Parts: sequence; C-alpha cells; structure tokens
Amino acid sequence: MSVDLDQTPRSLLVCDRSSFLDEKNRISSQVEQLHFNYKVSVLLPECSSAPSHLDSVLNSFSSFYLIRKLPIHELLDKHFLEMAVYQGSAYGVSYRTRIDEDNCVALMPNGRLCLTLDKDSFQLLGFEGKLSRFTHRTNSRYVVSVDLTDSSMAPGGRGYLRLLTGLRSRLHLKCDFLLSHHPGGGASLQPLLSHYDWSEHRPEISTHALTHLSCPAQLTSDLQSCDPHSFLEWLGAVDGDISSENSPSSFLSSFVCPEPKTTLSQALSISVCGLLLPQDVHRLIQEIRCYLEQPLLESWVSLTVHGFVDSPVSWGGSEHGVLRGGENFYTLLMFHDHTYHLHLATGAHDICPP
Amino acid sequence: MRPVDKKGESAVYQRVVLKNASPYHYMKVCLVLEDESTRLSAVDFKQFIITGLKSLFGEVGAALNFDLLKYNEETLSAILRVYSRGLVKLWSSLTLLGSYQNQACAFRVLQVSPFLLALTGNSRELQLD
Amino acid sequence: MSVFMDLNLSYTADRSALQSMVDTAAHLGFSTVAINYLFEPTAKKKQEIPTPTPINELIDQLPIVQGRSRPIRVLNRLTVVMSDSSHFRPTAPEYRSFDLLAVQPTTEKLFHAACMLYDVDIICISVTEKLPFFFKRAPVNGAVDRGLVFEVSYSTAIRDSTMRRYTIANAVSLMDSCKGKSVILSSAAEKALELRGPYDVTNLGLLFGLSDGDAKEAVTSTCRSVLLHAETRRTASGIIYTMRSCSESSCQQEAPPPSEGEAPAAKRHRPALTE
Amino acid sequence: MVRVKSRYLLCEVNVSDRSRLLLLDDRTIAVAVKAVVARTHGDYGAALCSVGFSVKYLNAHTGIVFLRLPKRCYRLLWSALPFITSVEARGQKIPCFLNCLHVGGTIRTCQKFLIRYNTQQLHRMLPKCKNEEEKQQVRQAILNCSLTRGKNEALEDELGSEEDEGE
Repeated sequence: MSVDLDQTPRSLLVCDRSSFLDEKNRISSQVEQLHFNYKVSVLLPECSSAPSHLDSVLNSFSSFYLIRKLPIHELLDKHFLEMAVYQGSAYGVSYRTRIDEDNCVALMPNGRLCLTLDKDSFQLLGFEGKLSRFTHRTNSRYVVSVDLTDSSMAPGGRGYLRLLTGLRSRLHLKCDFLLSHHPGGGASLQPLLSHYDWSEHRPEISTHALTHLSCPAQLTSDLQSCDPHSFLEWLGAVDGDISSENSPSSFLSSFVCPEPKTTLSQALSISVCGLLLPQDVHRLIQEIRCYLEQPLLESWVSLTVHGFVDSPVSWGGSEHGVLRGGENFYTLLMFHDHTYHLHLATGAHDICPP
Repeated sequence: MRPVDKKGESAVYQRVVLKNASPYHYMKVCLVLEDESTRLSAVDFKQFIITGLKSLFGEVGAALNFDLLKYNEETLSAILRVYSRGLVKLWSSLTLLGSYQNQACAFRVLQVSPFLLALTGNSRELQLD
Repeated sequence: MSVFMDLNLSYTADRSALQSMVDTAAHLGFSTVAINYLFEPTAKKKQEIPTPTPINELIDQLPIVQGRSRPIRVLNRLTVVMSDSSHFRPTAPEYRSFDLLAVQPTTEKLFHAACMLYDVDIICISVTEKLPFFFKRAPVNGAVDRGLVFEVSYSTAIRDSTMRRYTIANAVSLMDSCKGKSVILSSAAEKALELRGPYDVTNLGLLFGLSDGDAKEAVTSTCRSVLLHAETRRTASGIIYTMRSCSESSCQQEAPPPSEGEAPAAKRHRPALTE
Repeated sequence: MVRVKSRYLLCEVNVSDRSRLLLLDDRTIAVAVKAVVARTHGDYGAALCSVGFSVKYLNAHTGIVFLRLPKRCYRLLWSALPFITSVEARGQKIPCFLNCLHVGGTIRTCQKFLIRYNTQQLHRMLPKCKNEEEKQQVRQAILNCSLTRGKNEALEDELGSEEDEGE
C-alpha cells in the first residue's frame, strides 16, 4: 500500500459543441435523460429584469408533491399505475434519504421503478436485482430495477405479485417521497395522495441582479480556447456570489475571471429549486432561444441544471452514487447563432454522461 | 488528465471527455468555536488554516496554495479553493485542527466538489417543511 | 454502503455534555453511535465493571439524524484496557449488558490472545503511545477471519500533536498488516467539538493509509458488520435470544458472585486457555 | 512470509572540516533526520518516520551513511533530507549537508554501488597526488577495491546480517 495523498476521486466533464440547427444534435435527449432536476439557474447578460415570456415559463414550472412516509408498495397500486404510470410520465424520487447510506427509490418517466437497497433490505425483499457498480470490498448495496409497463409487472402478473408481497409483507419500506407528473399534474397522482399526508410545493424562484460583472470575453469563440473548467468556475463564482476582483498576488484569494475579460454593466441570475421536470427545462430552453433571436448587446445565455445528489440514477437509467459528493449537472451555453456548448459533469460514482 | 476525442466527424459537432481534469477542488467549510462570540477576520481565518497545515504537514504543507474565495465573518463559513493534489492534505489538516487560541474548535466541512457550480446546487439542502 | 456510525463516544457523568455529543453526532449525519464505558483494571485492587445506564435515562430525546426523518440509534459499549490476561473475564455477566464489547491489549501476547481467542467485537489500537510491538500478520488475519475489527480513534489526534504522531504511526502500521480490511474509524470524543463529520473521517482514513473505498467502509459497512457480530455473540450465533428486561434482572441477581472473581467451574476452561 | 519492503538511501555527509566527521554516530544522524522530517513534513512526516526508519551504517571516516526508509513513503522522507544544514553531535553543531548518492532496494545493491563509487573517487584522486608514494598508495587502494574479495566479503557479511535482522 502506498501513501499517496495527491490523488482525488475521479470526476468527469463532457464538453459537447453543436448547433440547434444540426439535425444530429442530441440536446433534447440529453436534457430529457436527466430525470430528477433539483435546480435550474439561468444567467442573462445585459439584462436588468426578466423578459415577461421567460418569466411566465419560469412561473409555469409544474408543482410537485411531497408525501410523508409513503409505503413503497403503494407505487404498485393498480389505480396509481393506470392513472400515472401508464399515461404520461411520472417522476418520483425518495426524499431525505442518502444514496450512500439508506434505501433510495426512484420512479422514472419510462415506467421503471428503481430501488437501491442495502444488503439486509435486499435480502428481505427477495426480488432479483443486481449488485451496485460502486460497492467496494463488501457487497453491501444492490439495485432492483423493474419495468412497471412490462407484461409480467402488470397488476396480477407473477413479477408484480412477488414484488408487491416483498414490499408489503417482508420489507416494509417507507420513505418521504417527492412526486410529480407530466402532463397530468396533481390530478393523476390523486390515487396516491388521497391516502397519505402530503403537501404541494411550488418550485421556488429567486432572482438576483448583478452589476459590473467581469466576464470572460471569449464566450463566443470555440471550445478549445475557452477552457471549460475555468468557464464553469467563473459561472460557479457568479452563482455563488464570489468576488473575482482579486489581484493574482493577493494573500486571501488569487481567483480572477479568465482572461481576456470584459465587464458587463449588468446581468440577471434567476434560479428555480424543487423537483423540476425535464419537459419544463426543455420549454425554458426553447424560450431562451427565442429570447436570443432579438438583437442584443451580449449574445449568449447560460443555463445550469443540477440533478438530485441522492437520486439512484443520473442520466437515463445509469446508476448514480455518492462517494463524497454526488454532483451531476449540466451547463448549456447558448448563442444567438443557434450554436451551443454543453458541459455535462459527474462525480466519482457515475458513468460517463450521454 | 486524459482528453478523449470521441467524435470529430464534422466541424459542427464536437465532443471532448475530460477525466479528472479539474485543476481545483472546492470546499464549503464552517468553523465552530467553543465561544460563539469570537470573531475572526478573513486574514485570521486563512492564517489559522495555514497553522493547521503547518503543524500536520510541516513547511511543505504550509506552502500549499489555497484560496479563500468567500468568507462570511458572521457565520465563520467560507468557500475554499485548493489545487486537486492538495485537497487531501488541506482537508485532513482542517479535520485535525482542534483549538483556536486555547479554545476548542472544529471545522465542519459541508461539501467538497471538483466543480464550484456543484456547491450552489446541493439537493441535500432542500428544505420543504 | 450502510449508514454512518461512530462506535465510540466516551461516557461522561455529565449528562448535558453527553446529550450535546449525541446531538452533534446526529447533526453531522451519524445514524448510529455507541457510548463507550472505559474499564481499566489495575493489578492491585479489584474494580467494579461499570454498568451501563439505560439509554432512555441517559438521553431525554433522541435527536433526528441530519437530513433524514429518523432518530439516531444509541448503543452501549464496554472497552476493557488489558495489561494482564486476568483483566478480561470471558464469562463475566456484566459484559452481557453491553451491546458491544471491546478490548485494548497493551502487550503483544495479549494482542495475540485477543485476536485469536477472546470473544469480543472490537480490538482497540492504542493511540496514546508508541506501540511496544509490531502487528504480526498471523494474529491480524486470525482476527479478520473471526470477524473482529480493529479500531483507530482520532480524537486524541485532535487534542495533541505528539498523540497525533502516535495515532498516524500506529494506524499506518496497522493498515500495513491488515491491508485496510476490517478497520473502523471512530472518534473516542469526550466533548462535542472533538467529533468530526463522516466524510471528514473518511478523508482522515486516507492519511492513515486506507484507500478511498476502504476509508468509507471504515465508517459504514465495517461498522455494520461489527453490530452483526455483536448480535451473534450475544445470542450464541443467533440461536438463543434473551429479552432485555429478562437479562437485566438476571444480571442483578448474578451480580454478586462474579464480582468475587469466580465464574462457574464449567466455564472456566476458556480463560485458562488464554494464559 | 511477506517481507517489509524498505528503501536504502546511500548518502554522503559533506562537511567543511573533515576532521569533525569523527564526532558523528548513528544516533546523531537519526536525530537530525527525524528533526528535519518533522520540520518539513510536520506531524505526518514525523509519524511515518517513526516506523521503519533507521540509520543502518555510518562510516565516520568517509562520511558515508546508509538510511533505511519504509518503501511506501521514502520519497516523502527523502525530500526532506536536502534541508539538513547541521548535525548536533556531542554538544557541537556541525554544519553539513547530506548528498544522496544511491537509492536501492537492499543494502547489498547499495554496497555494490558504494564500492564502485569509491573506486571512481580514488581514480579521481590519482592525478592530484603530490608524490609518487601517495600515488602508489592510491593505486594499491584501487586494486584492493576491485580485486581483493576478502575485505569486501567481510563487509558484506556484516551488512548482510544487519539486513536479515531488519526484516
């Protein structure tokens, strides 16, 4: 065993560069595959108040529901399946559970139910699953993933009954659950909501106006010349309200805006928090594209979407885990000529984003 | 650091995968002191962390570069930036710091990430009731 | 991975200090903690093995674990510091009232015995002195095979620079022998400010020579296997299970004879072996 | 049986006044190394240095010293050695620096290197000799190094036994 304190857990950053006009652009699938979005933040340069149509999109983000102490077998309820899972897309993720410690549950829009369980719970459940990719020496975490739209999982089917008895009579798995539905909203979720203690939540919008903001000047040039890490760092600094007005020799902080830089007289940073649907994010992107078509001084807008740290999946159905931080987010930098730069980032326990 | 070019078929579409390429790591920390009325200036705060580095990793540790990106004097919370290869050293010296001017103290590390953006979008901070 | 645990919070008679320690542990994200009673027999006079105070008397309200909706779980643990083989009495009924049983051997012979023979859960590694012996592979492997774990505690390293050197040196030489398997990291904190968050402890594990994955297991999965080991030890491999209320009353009845230092004759062959 | 892996550093103690070399002993070197490691690498370095570190051999006449370091951290400890500026011996402070000549996995490889190195040194000294008698002495010494095996083997045995005891 060697003592090497210089190593850090792996991290991945994928940088895509394409155009909305390109037939083969994959932006919509990349946006839709990140199912459980926690926060969306938009940075509008040279803008003092949000344009009304952008504002209305932000305000029309679907609301989501928190159900307290939901027994997970209720997700297999026949009415619920008919109302929410078979029609439209249901998004559900367990809340106040930690993926590296507890049992976590996710209901994906394609009708897949994903349970990541510790060894004891998995053995109690008695349903086939596979070993988590991210277990270390001991096999202590298992993933059970079932397709609820499959014929064997239809109510009354063999697999359905096995899972139902497992969840109902052996493993009494209960957790707080965040749930949302597209396009039905609360109405589709009624079969579930009516029985339990629940509350409706609106995505929380906060707006932050910035003035005299240093900004990298080369945002319009190609990917190579604008180092993605320093760009993301700068964006993070703007988001976190961190000053970049330092001299490189300063004792406290030598963080500066990447050179060459310009100064924006004003900028607007808007963020939305909650369980946000990819569909809403998609609408927001379309709206921003319209906004960019207007002749303006600065011709770019950036949009960052953070996934849930403790969601069992990140992009698509690929397993997600937490080693020290479960970051999974993407930043979309859009330009008025319909080109975009997309940066997808994940932490140590994730596979490469699409 | 291993940039892998997966697709380069046209000039329009370009994809680059960067593995472990983040030059920095970012830490959100908070200092808890026994006497809660004690206040530290940003310079004191950074100096205190350097003392910790020096005692655990000596002069080599004291020479480790890190930045105090943001500091809140009221809550004694800060965002630190450190070169990735110095992360383990900085973090462990924060962990083992036990006293500030003869009073007990503890650094609470709230989040660590290779991306500064991740620090503002942590879903573990979601409070709904 | 299982939940984060800190299986060593030092017991203090000061209730409020203990309460604040448990509160802090819950706030930091630990789901299970154990309150540790230290028993250090000396050669000269006989000492009473401490009896654990029931958790509900000790702590008024169990705090909710940070970011979760369940309260923290608190256990009792006894650590016997051994400088002589007579200090550990395998059949002492007092041991039975503790959830976890640990020994801290101070000589190589006792370390060997603890690894190979003693019916305990945890072997503590001294962090306050330079080890008088090396960790040999054979006893360490024996202990790993028997499901025992080694414990390194870090709060002394926070208190004092010299102790910090001993802690790191002893931990590193332990990791060399056991290759990172079956190690738990715990605090042994005496006050709330000596506790550190689970991810901090994980990072500290790297300093002790553990890998990323091993360090995280040292606060999660390995701790879970300790609890399971303790459970099987207390219930004779899960065959016999006594309810707490029964065992408490029987303890009180049986208490006088063992304090004379006598165990039933039939059970005495075990300590004889260890000498 | 698994061996405890070590690295042996062959260092040369350079002093301005060679007569003071004789004041050195194993312990003073060990103390100086430990102190400088603690200074440059702090408690962490000191902790690593406390297990598996020892001064295996010191030749007070030539100033050659063998340091044994645990393999897993020898780079870290080695990086502190250049910062030794003086050694405290018998109440005197001897200004000196350590020059690392060779790093080997066993004492034997270090010793082979040392013999080769000493031969080279003697070759270098040869032209500098003032009179024929001195030259003859140096030539004889070179021959001793490369030809006579008896002396070398004796040394090897001595070192070899130390090595065994160390594992």
